[in-house]
Amino acid sequence: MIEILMNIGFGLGVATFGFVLQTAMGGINRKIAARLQKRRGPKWYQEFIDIFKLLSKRATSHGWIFDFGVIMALGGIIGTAMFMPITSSIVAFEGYDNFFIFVYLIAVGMLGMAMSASGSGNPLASIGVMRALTTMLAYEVPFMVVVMTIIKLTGTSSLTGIAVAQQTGDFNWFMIALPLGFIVAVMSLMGMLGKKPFETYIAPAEIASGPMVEYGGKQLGMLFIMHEITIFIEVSLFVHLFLGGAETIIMFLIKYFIVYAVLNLVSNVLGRFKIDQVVTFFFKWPLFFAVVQAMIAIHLGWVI
Amino acid sequence: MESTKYTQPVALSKKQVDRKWWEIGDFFRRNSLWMLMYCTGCCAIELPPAMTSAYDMERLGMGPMATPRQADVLLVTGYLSLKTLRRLIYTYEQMSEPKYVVGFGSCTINGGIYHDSHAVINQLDQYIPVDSYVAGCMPNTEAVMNGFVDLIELIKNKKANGWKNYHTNNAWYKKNQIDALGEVRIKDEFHQ
Amino acid sequence: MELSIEIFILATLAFGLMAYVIGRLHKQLGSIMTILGSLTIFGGIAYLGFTGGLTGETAYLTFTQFEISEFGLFFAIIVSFVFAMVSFFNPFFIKQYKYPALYSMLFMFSLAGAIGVFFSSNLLYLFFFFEFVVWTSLFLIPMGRSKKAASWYYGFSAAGSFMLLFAILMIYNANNGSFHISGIGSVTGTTQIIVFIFMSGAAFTKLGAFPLHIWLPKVLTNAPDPVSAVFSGGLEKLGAFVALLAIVNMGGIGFIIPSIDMYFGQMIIATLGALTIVFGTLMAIRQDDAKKLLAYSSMSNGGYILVGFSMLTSQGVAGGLYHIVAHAIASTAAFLAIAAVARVAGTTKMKELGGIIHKMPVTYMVYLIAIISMAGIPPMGGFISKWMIFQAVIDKGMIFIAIATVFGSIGSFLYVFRPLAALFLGQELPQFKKTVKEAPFFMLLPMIILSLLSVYTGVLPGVIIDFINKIFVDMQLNYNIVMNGFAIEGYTSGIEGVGPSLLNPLLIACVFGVGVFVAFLIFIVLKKSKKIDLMDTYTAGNFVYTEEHLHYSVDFYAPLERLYEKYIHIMKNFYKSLANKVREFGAFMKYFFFTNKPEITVFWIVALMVFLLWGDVL
Amino acid sequence: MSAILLIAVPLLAAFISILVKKVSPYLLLLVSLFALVYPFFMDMSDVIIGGFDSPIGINLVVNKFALTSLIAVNGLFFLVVAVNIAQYKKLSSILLVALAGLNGLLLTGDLFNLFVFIEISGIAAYLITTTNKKPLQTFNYLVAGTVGSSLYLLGLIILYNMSGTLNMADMATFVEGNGMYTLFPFLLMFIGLGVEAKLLPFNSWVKGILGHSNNLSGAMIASVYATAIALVFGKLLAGVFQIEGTLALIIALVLGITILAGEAMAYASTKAREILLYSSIAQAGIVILLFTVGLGAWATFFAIANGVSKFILFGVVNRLTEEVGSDEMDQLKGSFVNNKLIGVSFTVAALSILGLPLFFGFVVKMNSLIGFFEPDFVSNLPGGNFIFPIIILVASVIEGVYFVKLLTKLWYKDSDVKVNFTPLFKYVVVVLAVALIVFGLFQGEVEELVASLINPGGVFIWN
Repeated sequence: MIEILMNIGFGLGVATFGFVLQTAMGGINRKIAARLQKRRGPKWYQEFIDIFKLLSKRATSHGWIFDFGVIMALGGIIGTAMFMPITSSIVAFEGYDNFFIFVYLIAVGMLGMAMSASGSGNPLASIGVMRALTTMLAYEVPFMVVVMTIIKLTGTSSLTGIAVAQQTGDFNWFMIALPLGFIVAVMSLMGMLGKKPFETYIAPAEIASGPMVEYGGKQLGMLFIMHEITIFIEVSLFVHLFLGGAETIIMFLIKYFIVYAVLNLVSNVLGRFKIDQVVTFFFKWPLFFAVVQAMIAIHLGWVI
Repeated sequence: MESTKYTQPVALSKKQVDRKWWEIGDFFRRNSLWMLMYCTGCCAIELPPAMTSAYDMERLGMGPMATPRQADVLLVTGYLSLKTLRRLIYTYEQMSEPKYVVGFGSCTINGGIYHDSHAVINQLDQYIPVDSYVAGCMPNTEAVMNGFVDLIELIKNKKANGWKNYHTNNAWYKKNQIDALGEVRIKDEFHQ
Repeated sequence: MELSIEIFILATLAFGLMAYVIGRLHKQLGSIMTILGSLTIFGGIAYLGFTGGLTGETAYLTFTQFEISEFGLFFAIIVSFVFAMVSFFNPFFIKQYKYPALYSMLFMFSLAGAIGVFFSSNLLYLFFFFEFVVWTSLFLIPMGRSKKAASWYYGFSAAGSFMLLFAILMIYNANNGSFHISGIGSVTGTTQIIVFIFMSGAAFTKLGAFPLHIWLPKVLTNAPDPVSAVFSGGLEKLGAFVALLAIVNMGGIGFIIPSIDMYFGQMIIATLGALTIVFGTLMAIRQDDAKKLLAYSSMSNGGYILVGFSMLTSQGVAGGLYHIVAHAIASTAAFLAIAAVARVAGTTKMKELGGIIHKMPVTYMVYLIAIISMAGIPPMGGFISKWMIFQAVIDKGMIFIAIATVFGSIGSFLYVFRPLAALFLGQELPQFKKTVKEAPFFMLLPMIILSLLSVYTGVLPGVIIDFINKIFVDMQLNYNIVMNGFAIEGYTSGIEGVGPSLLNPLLIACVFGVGVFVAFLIFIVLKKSKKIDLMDTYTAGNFVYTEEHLHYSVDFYAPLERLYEKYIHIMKNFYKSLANKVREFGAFMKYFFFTNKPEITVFWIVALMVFLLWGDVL
Repeated sequence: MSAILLIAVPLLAAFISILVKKVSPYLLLLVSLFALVYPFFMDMSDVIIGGFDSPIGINLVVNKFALTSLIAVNGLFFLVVAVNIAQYKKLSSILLVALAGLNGLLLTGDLFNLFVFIEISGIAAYLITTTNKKPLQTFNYLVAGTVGSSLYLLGLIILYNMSGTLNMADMATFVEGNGMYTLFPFLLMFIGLGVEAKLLPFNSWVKGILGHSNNLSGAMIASVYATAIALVFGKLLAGVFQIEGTLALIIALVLGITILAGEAMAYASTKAREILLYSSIAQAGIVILLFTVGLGAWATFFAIANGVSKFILFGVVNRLTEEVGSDEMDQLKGSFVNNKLIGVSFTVAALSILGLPLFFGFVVKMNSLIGFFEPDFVSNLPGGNFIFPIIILVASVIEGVYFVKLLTKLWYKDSDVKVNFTPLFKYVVVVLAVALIVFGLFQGEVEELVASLINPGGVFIWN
């Protein structure tokens, strides 16, 4: 019992770590982007300020489902983050860091947010949710195919298991071992993070930030926290799956930073797709590459 | 010499606690001002340079936001016709508190070059509380930035209380609004 | 206590007759009989089944034989449970039907037929009950919205059951005139392939799998609301039963494809199952009718069952079986929730509905839990089955099947959200502000039970996994699912040093609970928010006073739908043109042979004679 | 007691009825009741007529098959007559002749005698169909029927020339020895009977007759005559001729097309009577197919089950048509809403034809199909054991679709059609429907009954 409570405490620690890490990372990357545009940029801790400011404001609520959805969203994401390994040894629930838990438990959070947004009664929110879900359908399929290839190769769907398989030298880092798959995964990750060119569902000027249109104050703050943790989960997934995980926490931070920064830089120079372009894009080349990669790796056994 | 003896800390009253929290909140609020830009007037042209690399308002923690619910500051950039006033008030009332208003250009102060137009209001302050004005026709970008810094100072000094005034003097504001707008007969412009 | 299964069948029939007689006198009372009846049957079968008190002796129905098998019990419990839950809805809907007493009777009769199917050890009488279910359920359908659905249903069902019959007769022929169910496994050679094809065909029709799915959406949309729930949760599972017999029981069919270690026959089934998933998903996404949407979702979930079975691994088959449970519970709950809405709102079209949640919060929660399960999200039952099926598919390394399963899984997220957003959430439309109110207690009761079960199956899978293991033993299959405490130990690792990946649903549920608790804490300590009206929403400064204008429910996924809307009617058109071809053939024959001239007859006689004389006969 | 009474009494009664017109309906009822009851007390022995022994003289064969057929046909005949006689008193004598002819058909053991009875019953049938008030159609029927029986006669003459016998049993031995040469005459006879039995290209008369039938003629032709002719056909196919090789191929083709086309035509129809008549074409095809492949025992019952069902279906539809004035399905919709009892019986009959469980049709259809799959069953038709079950099953699917369409239209549409059925008709229809259910439930008993038609060798025999 005590052990489980300890684990849960540990897990909450991981979630908090993720939040802090990603929020700081977000601030730093805003700074980097600003430098790229010859600006000074905000303080590195600007994102913290933003979130705490939102939490301090007096919000409006559109009924119980509006609030309930937000709680469910944040709860689901915190729950998901609690399973996330940071290094191969720092895992809250050892042996239970199954890949599918992340894919599906994260969906609870998404569902909560979608529900809450629709509950606000604003059509723009529903449109945003529609776009978010459509985008999800697009990026998730090629990504899952690549991950399935990895799971098939390593024979485990445990995230640390996959990371360890790369560290012990059974496989190269999968970004090298499965180069095509890696490219697909990068594109999918950009979709997951809602970075340009796939940020169709936020589209501030077009549909007034989509799902978030009716949020302000603490609900928005909680959604920001949720968003930060979601990014933490997704980027960490990527690190563990393709970059060989991390032996030490320092390595994790470095890899995490590189992945996030690179994606950020890429997204900063791109425009935005239309929603049906997103779908056709993902179902064209990334899916094709993912399938080719899977064929090569599974049926031909050519893994570098 | 001060005594090193341990003294029981004085329990703060609820009011004091609230005040402390408020001050902490104020710190966050003034360092993260999200704007809602009501760009009906010509002064809006000053915002792009303020946002981009020349003046970079993001270093103050400011940024544009999409909807009134998310925003903290309402920027009224210039003259305001009666038709748009309705929408401005509607939008202002949708913002979550605490909320601030910055008026741009002379139009929001005294009507500016439109002061004698039947379709334009002259003093924004009559209808919604304005915390900070940026004077000029049009004001240059430094002035705009200065206006924002002023607002930050005001928040720091707890003087940006427009939103509180709107509550306390609500009847007065409402009266002015109705006087200006007259009786609104239309229910919905497009689908009557 | 020991009771024979035939007692249950006879009792169900007797209940049906009683329901009819009483129903003639008083409509509601008759339908209350269906509640009593199906509850009794469910309780009896479940209790005796678990305590081993069920026997297959026949004293009255001597023409057939019954055997109590674990898988029969499994299906019987699920289906009778679905009937029992749905029966609570009958009294509230009975007034809408043209023949209320008949409805109650046929409702019970189809339950009797279904139980008969699951326990018959004589294949011929398995078919007997199979057909019995077809015609008893057939007359339930036209009591709903459309009369045409019935003939579609009959056409496909008859095709399916005759395929089953043909397979059974082949088995009979191959097994030296024995109709025993064990004969399915002992056919060999070409016969085996034919039997496999036809039995799978039967399973496909009943399950509504591609390409024999056309009837399913039609029936589920147009049948009376409770009947739709019965079909989706209960009667469709007859197809799963046949699929289990055909795909799993018969073992691998055809040659082995080496690179993925799959039999060719199973590969075909898996491919069709995958297509079912994709088609069902794509079609569900574009529906406007909530019932039709759920109908297509049923179809797509049927595809998961087929994919699971066809993997022929512990996890695949267990996943398929688990999915039967999870989907039966979830889809029944979803259909019932929609039925509850339809009862008060009078429609299931999403574009006409909105904001029902404000008056029917419990129904909403039931629907929410159901769709979470259907979308395969923890902590509900659907997650566990989908997880197992995923693992099995990956284990085989079948990429295209994997794509389909993933697509269906994410896609299900899209379509189940649609009614949630358009029907329950969004603006509260004025026409429902007064008329709509929460369903009465006896309608909520089954829905709540189903929701709790959805959660239960998603948190503590142990009981069902044990049951599935028993089925494996009973069917002499070399499969097993290992439970490690509360966790399912699914995937055994091939690499040293890496432990197998466990799935502990209880842990997931707990962690999720902790997460929600933390989020709730954050929410509650912060400043209370101001409650505002739904119409007070951001409209870019515009004044909008009509709820409809702020309610986005028409063409929800229009951008996505545009991408494939050209291709959606392919199968339907195929069957329609098939029907037209038959009609044309008939018209052609009529034209040629049935004029009002006897000369035609004489001509044909002469023609035939000439043909024969000219040919090699003489 | 002699089987000859079954033929003689009706004929005698027919003469009497011409003399005393007033009592004729009662006479008819009495005689047909007698014909129904009498077979139960008959001895199982051949009856020789005219003092000559069987190969030379004419004989009547009384065996289980004949008895079963007699009971079924006479039973249906009695019911048809009982229900309709009040309306068609004038036809009493003709109906008596028809009864004599039908009994003769089922009893006779002589091929020429069979022709005589075909003619007798045929003429009676033409006269019965005059009540349709469609003289042209009756004329067509007359022509087609006459051509058919002439062909039969032609075939018989050739056979007689070759074998020198007209006796069926004798002929059977002859045919067995000279299979090759009997093909042509057999084919002529097949076509001749095919006209009456509604097989496909020879059945153009059916639409004219049944498509405009009334209460009497519909039930009489579709139910009584159809059953009788099918059974006679069966008698010949099972007892006299063995079919194989090319001939079998042709017959199989004709039968297969009959079945499928019949169902397709019914599917393409929108008139209730047309649907039923085309469906009965298909059913006739199936029955004769079963006889052809040697599943005669079940074929007998198939024919009977079909006869009973068709009695109900045609009876009800004709009555509805009479009242509504049209037999378009759309006009009839909702007819059963106010006539539930009739509706239920109609539904039972329809479901029985579809071969759905609980009803007689299921038992019959199922066992017929099982017959194809018995491990020791060898089909004499090309395509082995599998093609024909598939044809039957496909046909059943199509059949199901249009029957279900018909049923849902009749039951579930709203309408104010109110049709009065006479209590007697209601009673008869309900009793028959109950019979269909009872026979459907007690399958074991039915199977025993059928088994009695099969001799220990497992082959269906007619003598």
